[in-house]
Amino acid sequence: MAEVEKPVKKYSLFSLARNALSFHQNWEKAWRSPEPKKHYNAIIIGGGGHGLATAYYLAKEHGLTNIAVIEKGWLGGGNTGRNTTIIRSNYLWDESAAIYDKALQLYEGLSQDLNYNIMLSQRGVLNLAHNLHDVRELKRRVHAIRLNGIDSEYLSPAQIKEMIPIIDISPSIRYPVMGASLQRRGGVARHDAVAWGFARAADARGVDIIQQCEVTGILREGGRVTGVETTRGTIHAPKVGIVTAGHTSVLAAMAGIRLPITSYPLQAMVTEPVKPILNSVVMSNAVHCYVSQSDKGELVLGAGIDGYNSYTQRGSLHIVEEQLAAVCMLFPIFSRLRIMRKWGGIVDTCPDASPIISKTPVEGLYINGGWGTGGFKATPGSGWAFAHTMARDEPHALNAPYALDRFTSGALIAEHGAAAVAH
Amino acid sequence: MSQINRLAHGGRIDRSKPLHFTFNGQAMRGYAGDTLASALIANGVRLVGRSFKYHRPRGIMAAGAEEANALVQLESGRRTLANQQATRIELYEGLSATSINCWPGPNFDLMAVNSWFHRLMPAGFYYKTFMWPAAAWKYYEHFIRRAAGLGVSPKLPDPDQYDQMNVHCDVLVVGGGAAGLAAALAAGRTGARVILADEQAELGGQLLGEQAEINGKPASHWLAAGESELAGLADVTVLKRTTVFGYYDHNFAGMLETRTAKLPNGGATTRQRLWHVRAKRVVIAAGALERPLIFSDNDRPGVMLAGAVRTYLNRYGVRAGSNAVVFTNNDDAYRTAIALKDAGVKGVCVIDTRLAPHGELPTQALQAGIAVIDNSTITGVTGKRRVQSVEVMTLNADASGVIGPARTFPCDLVATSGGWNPVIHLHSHAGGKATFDEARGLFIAADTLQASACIGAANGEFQLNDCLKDGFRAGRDAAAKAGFKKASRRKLPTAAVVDEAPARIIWALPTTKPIGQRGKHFLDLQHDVTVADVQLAAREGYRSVEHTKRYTTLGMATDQGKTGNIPGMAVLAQALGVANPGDVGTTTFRPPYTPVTLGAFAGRNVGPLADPVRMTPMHHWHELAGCKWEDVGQWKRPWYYPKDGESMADAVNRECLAARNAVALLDASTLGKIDIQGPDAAEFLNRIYTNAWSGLAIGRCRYGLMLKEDGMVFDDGVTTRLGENHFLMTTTTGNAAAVLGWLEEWLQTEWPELKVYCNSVTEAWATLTLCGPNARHLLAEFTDDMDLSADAFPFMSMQEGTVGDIPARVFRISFTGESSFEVNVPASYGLALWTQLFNAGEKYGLTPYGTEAMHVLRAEKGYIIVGQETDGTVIPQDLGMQWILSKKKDFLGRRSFARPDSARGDRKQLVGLLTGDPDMVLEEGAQIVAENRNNPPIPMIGHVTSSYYSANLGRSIALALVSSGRDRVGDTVYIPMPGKVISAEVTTPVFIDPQGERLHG
Amino acid sequence: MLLIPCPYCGEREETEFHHGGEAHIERPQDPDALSDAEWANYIFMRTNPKGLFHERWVHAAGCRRWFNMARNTATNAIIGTYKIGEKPPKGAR
Amino acid sequence: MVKPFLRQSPLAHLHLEARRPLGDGLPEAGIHVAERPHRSQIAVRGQATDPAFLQGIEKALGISLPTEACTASGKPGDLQVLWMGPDEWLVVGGPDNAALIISKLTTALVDLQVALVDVSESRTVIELSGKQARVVLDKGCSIDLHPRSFGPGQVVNTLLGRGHVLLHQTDHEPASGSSAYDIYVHRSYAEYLWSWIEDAAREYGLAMRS
Ligand SMILES: Cc1cc2nc3c(=O)[nH]c(=O)nc-3n(C[C@H](O)[C@H](O)[C@H](O)COP(=O)(O)OP(=O)(O)OC[C@H]3O[C@@H](n4cnc5c(N)ncnc54)[C@H](O)[C@@H]3O)c2cc1C
Ligand SMILES: NC(=O)c1ccc[n+]([C@@H]2O[C@H](COP(=O)([O-])OP(=O)(O)OC[C@H]3O[C@@H](n4cnc5c(N)ncnc54)[C@H](O)[C@@H]3O)[C@@H](O)[C@H]2O)c1
Ligand SMILES: Cc1cc2nc3c(=O)[nH]c(=O)nc-3n(C[C@H](O)[C@H](O)[C@H](O)COP(=O)(O)O)c2cc1C
Ligand SMILES: [Zn+2]
Repeated sequence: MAEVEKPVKKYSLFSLARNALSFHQNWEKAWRSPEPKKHYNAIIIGGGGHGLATAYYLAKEHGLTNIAVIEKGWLGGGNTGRNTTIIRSNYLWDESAAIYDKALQLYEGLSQDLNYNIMLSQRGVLNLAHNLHDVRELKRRVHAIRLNGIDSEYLSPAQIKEMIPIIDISPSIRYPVMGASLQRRGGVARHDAVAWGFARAADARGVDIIQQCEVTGILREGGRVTGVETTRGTIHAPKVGIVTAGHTSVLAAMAGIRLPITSYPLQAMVTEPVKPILNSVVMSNAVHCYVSQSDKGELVLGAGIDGYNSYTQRGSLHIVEEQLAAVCMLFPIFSRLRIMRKWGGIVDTCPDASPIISKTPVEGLYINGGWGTGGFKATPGSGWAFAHTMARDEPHALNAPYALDRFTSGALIAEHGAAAVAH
Repeated sequence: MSQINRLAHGGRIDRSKPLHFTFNGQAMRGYAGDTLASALIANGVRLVGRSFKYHRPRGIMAAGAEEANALVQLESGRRTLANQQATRIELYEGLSATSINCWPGPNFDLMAVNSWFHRLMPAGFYYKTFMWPAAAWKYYEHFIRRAAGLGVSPKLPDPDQYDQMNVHCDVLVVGGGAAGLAAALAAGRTGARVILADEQAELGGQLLGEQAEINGKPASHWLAAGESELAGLADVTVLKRTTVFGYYDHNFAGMLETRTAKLPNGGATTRQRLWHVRAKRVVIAAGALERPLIFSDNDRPGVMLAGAVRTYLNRYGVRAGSNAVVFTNNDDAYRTAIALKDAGVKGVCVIDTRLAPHGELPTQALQAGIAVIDNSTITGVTGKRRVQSVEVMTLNADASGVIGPARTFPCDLVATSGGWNPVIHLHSHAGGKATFDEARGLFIAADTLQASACIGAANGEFQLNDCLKDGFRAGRDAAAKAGFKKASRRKLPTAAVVDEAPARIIWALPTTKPIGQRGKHFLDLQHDVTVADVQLAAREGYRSVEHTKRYTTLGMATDQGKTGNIPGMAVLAQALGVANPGDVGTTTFRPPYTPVTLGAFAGRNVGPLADPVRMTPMHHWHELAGCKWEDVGQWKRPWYYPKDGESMADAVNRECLAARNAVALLDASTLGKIDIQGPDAAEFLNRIYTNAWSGLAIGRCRYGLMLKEDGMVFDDGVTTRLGENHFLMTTTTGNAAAVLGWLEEWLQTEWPELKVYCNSVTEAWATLTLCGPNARHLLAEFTDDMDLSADAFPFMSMQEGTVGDIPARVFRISFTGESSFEVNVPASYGLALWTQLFNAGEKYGLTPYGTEAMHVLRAEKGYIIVGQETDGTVIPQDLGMQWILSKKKDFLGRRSFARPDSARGDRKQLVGLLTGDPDMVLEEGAQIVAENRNNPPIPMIGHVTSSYYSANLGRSIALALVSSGRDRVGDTVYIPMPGKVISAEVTTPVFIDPQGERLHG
Repeated sequence: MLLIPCPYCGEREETEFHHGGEAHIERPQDPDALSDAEWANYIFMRTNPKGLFHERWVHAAGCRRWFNMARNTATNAIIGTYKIGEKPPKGAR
Repeated sequence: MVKPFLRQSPLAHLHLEARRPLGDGLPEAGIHVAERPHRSQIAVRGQATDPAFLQGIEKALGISLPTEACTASGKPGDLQVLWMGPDEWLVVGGPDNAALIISKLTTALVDLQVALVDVSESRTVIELSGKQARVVLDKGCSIDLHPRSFGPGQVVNTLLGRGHVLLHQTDHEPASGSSAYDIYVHRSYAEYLWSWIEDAAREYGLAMRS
């Protein structure tokens, strides 16, 4: 593969020190802000993590560099910029385990690969069980994951308490903690850094990242895609990838495609920062809460989805109240911490709680979406597989099961257990 | 410490009520009406804490919700609270507060070493380093985390309570300043239902800190009169200490009320109350926040907002310094200069960025003998722990630099004003837009999706007289729109109009060197974000205001950038070469306006009330019998009943044996029961269930399976025909509500032509299941109007009669494979009958059994449990239930069987498993493989769905879903567990009585 | 926080309702006549528009009735509700 | 019915009537509560547009069917009909009357497409009254209970706390501001609701009424 290396100003402690002497006047731009060209070899619609990763791997793995990422707002401003950043690969089915663990493996080397510290913090992710059904389902997942060659353990309440002394495991709480699965390799990463790192690295390989440019139409001729209409003019390309998360249906509709996707509000919030108090990521589907503490000290908390379609990027208060009541049940000492900010995202969910990474009936048009409440963890893997699909016009084995036709054949990948609630 | 900065008189504090408190262990005094901040200033405290990143000494900079610096840890132990703004803590007797984020203390803080490396720590430095070696981040992170985080979380359980309240009103007025009070009065007078909420302890807003006059008298008179008039209006509710923290769709607001200024020592009152308000109209009169001037080293303790300095003087009777410089770009700050001078503060002078300020207020100041240095800026501040002097220079022609000689002014207080920003936060929460008023350099509320209006200072109206006018008009208007049009003839109050000249807006003030090279120009004091950081972000391509925010963390601290955001955005605009900051825009305003506790959001839904506990009529009997509970949805069901010294296994074995050898009694009341009536009832069931219902005889029962349209099993249960047009359906416990919802959905939305009514009767009946060979004998003792013989009362039939003189429906159905009778009696007799059966049953060996034994018994028979043998991916054929799929009619889900995936040859099918070692009980959820090995990855062919020790068989049994399982009967499969591999033989899934003889017996 | 006008009970809080997805998706008269793709279209495919949306709700904690609602999913503004079998209100067609 | 002493309402075991008032020294209880168990309750389904149905009900019960949403007909304490939905009502009578009511209804509605279901056992009634009764409800109920929009004779199916209730206002005295409500709650939720009320009412003083 012929790679055209552009000079990158490498980030390192050394370059930081050198720049400090010149008052940081000489850093290069992390990415350019180019004018859109009239024609590209491929266009990625959506400058979220998945879109940027796709562009990066198209350039890096497939030598495709005359490509553009078109973003209607600011890059990383979609769900990538508003998620609770939980990363894990503890999914039930083989198909899921494969792609999510590919993503986790890429994450494990990503800071170095991108030369951008994405602050991957593998502090362990616990999924709690609160009733016998949960216990059974969690154990099923723990065993499946282990046999897929991925790290996974089951913890008793006492072991949970040992890891997280502030959690209430007493049998007298309304829904007592009966056990948990633990993936030690799971954790969190700095969401913005993932988007920015991919953007910078893609830009360095020649990818044009065009922000403040909304795609308003998808051009087709004789069943083939030929380009896109945008708020900054028409741009032609023989290959177009839709990677627009919450707006997947909106973009697909521009090409006359109906999808099995519904977009819901999903809310998250942060508390005021406090000194380290919680060292792992704790998730509970049964009582709807998930929480971790960021490096800056805030608790990052996620709620369940609102029950109705909406593109407003805000949600209802009662959803947040239910979730915070659950947090107070598990962590009674948190009742006096305060929420400093809460916000919403738009998640595109599929009936089987698994994504779509697929060719479409329109030749040259590809879709990567439907990640719902859990696609951040998949970002590099998703981009990697989607780049393969776009470059070769055929899915990689990793994403072949995620084709659109599974809804016709019935071969769904039901991950509700792994993904029933947001995370 | 004595209150060295307390004025001899003045202020709204109550000098007759002295209060004692401690700060960092030092005893101090203040008065009722003080905030912690005003009391600290009174006591001469300057240094309150250290900053987040550089650990620079910091003091108090504001007097309200915008305070970014003065955060304290309030109290300790059970009542400790982190990161509390000293400006919002009402002083109370015995208060104790300490500085945060410094060690050992704010005066000498070891973490201040960070500031030595500040040059290595520009915005986003962590993205550029700590990457080598890859594994080392863990260790770096450990130290980063320890350094971050401000205050400490409480570590002991919360002794306080929180509650919630729902209210509706015609007009919600946010903010009780001049504009808000006027609006509430105007709306209240029309008879509308009005809520006026203000975050402070007193109404009045900005007026509390001013010497303003209304109707020619001190404004406090008008305030008091207004407040008492509101108190007399029946449908007006005034809520003080109540912050409207969020504004949501369809005019819904969330408010947080602090109910006890001092934390109570327990008792009936809740500490905080969260209000849900549904308003017809919302009037946002939230005022304006003063913005600081951004100059070199503007973070030194003693650099404060000019309005705040005035508030401390007028409202609290304290002077924030003894030697003051006022630094401004507008006229308003001259009020502060005059007030300082009046309070006897020395050396008061005004440094104004404008050329020859000439308005009413500057003129007054000059007349009062205050020196005014025009066209100038502060270029530097000396003094680390408190301001000692400022250096002042003249601005050059375009204000991009300074010229001429530097003058030094010794001072311990710098009161700065960069103008005011309307509080448009709430307007924005619910989708409202903002536009930039270029002339005045501020963002104003524009289009909104809600029925609301911003008024007064919140709408950029800074003249008191205009605020009053605006308030009355807006209040009347809102009431009228809500349907209350009564006119009031009262004369509107007026205030003198002060002619104020325009401000001169220079977002970042120059110093002698390029910005960033002499001192630091702080934008976000709490997060230590400087102008240089924003410029760096712009230079590095983080051009969007949202990128800059995230890259620098500007506005992401607990104050959410109330003072720093707007200057920050303007600085970004400049750095990008964008002329109009409006084109850069604001970042998104999000709730809450000020932080809200988790406890308040949770309200009453904590502890035992976290979620309803649903109880059957026999619940308390089970509890007294010492049962262990299983949570099934909101129900508590008896799981098993251990006797003294019994393990779970002992108890379950005993219960299972009793059920097959004697008689056992189960509380099955939680099963869903739906009464279905109407001429089309049978047709309806035909469509809902997979099998046919038209031919079922009256008094007969039939098992049914329900699918979703994708063909997957959704629920199952037995349905009985009570009459020609009358059925009683039972559902699983967990799905009862969902199934009723499912029936109604189809009836109402798709098949309205069907004449059918569904009613839930789950709660109407207590269901007592007698199971086992002695069941009939025991039941016979209780009834004389039913023939219980197998012929007269065959399996899958129902009789009505009396049991223990109680009217009952008895069903001969069975989930255990044992001859059993499900006795249904009116719920309020359930406990009586249960007790009677229990007493009379002793001689038959009657044993109550719980859900665990029930599960074992049904597994012995290979009966499925929806949600255990199924998981939303299982079709009836997988369960070997082809027999229940009618070929003669359509039913929900049937079409999906024709899809390729349903016909796949390797689908997972229900089978039995018998382990080689009969004592080995497999783990439910364990995965099954075809090869005898334990080194992942290993392809999996299925998993164990149910697994128990069967006392009746004297060995373990399991059910499993296994790929092509029915073809594998007789094969050995393997179950790899950590550290061992278990082998098992695949069998058919029925372990006991395959012919069903016991069932019919 | 939606305030939903139930056509039977009047305005009630969102918490009393359940959302039932897109409205006006009819169950095919003869499922066997459909191709797999058409069947998939009926059970899974949804328009999910940004803007005017016709959706079903049920007043679960109130009168237990299903009804239709026209709402703008970009703003959450409710244009109107209408009973099952009725036509959408003016401005929502 | 048989052996009435064997009957046990969902809150009977709590012996509410024997409890001491709650309220940390408040001079007067703002809230009074009592359980009103075993009311006869019949779910009636039918078409409100069918005159025969309306007449049949009136004939059988002597009171008319409330066709306006969220209203009740009849007299509290006596026979009443509560609106539950556009084709659904709850006929409420004193204890042990259900069979009689059903037989009257059956006779009067013969040949009509209706459904009658005895659900007397499904719910118990908690009676809540006093000056602060409305405020306590406001703590957990999103209905606008202000006298301007809600008053005696009105009835709603709604949520109270985290449970579903049928809330019927039976009385209001404008002078004292005191009002009274019958809260119909499914029996499995009754103890939860009672605990919820006890907790929410504590600050206003709670007394039991016999
Ligand atoms: C509150 C919340 C919490 C979450 N928590 C987690 C978690 O803990 N772990 C996890 O793994 N996942 C989580 N997720 C899910 C995760 O955030 C997403 O799955 C993932 O970020 C999706 O990335 P993306 O790149 O596909 O989409 P996005 O980041 O949303 O990017 C799509 C981009 O497309 C752009 N776009 C849309 N329309 C157009 C157009 N017409 N023209 C041009 N551009 C357009 C958008 O502006 C956007 O920037 C969470 C999501 C939310 C909302
Ligand atoms: N001359 C100037 O430059 C200038 C500038 C600004 C303001 N002012 C003066 O300020 C006053 C403005 O009057 P006003 O009534 O518009 O504002 P105000 O500031 O007097 O009152 C607003 C009130 O709302 C409260 N508040 C803010 N957000 C809240 C929330 N979310 N929830 C609850 N309470 C909240 C504040 O604490 C305050 O009490 C006038 O007296 C005006 O002259 C003058
Ligand atoms: C993991 C994570 C941590 C965050 N931490 C903070 C924080 O410390 N302070 C803050 O103000 N916002 C924080 N945010 C929220 C953002 O400010 C912002 O609300 C979010 O990215 C959504 O964007 P929007 O509110 O601009 O729509 C955080 C967001 C995420 C996803
Ligand atoms: Zn309704």
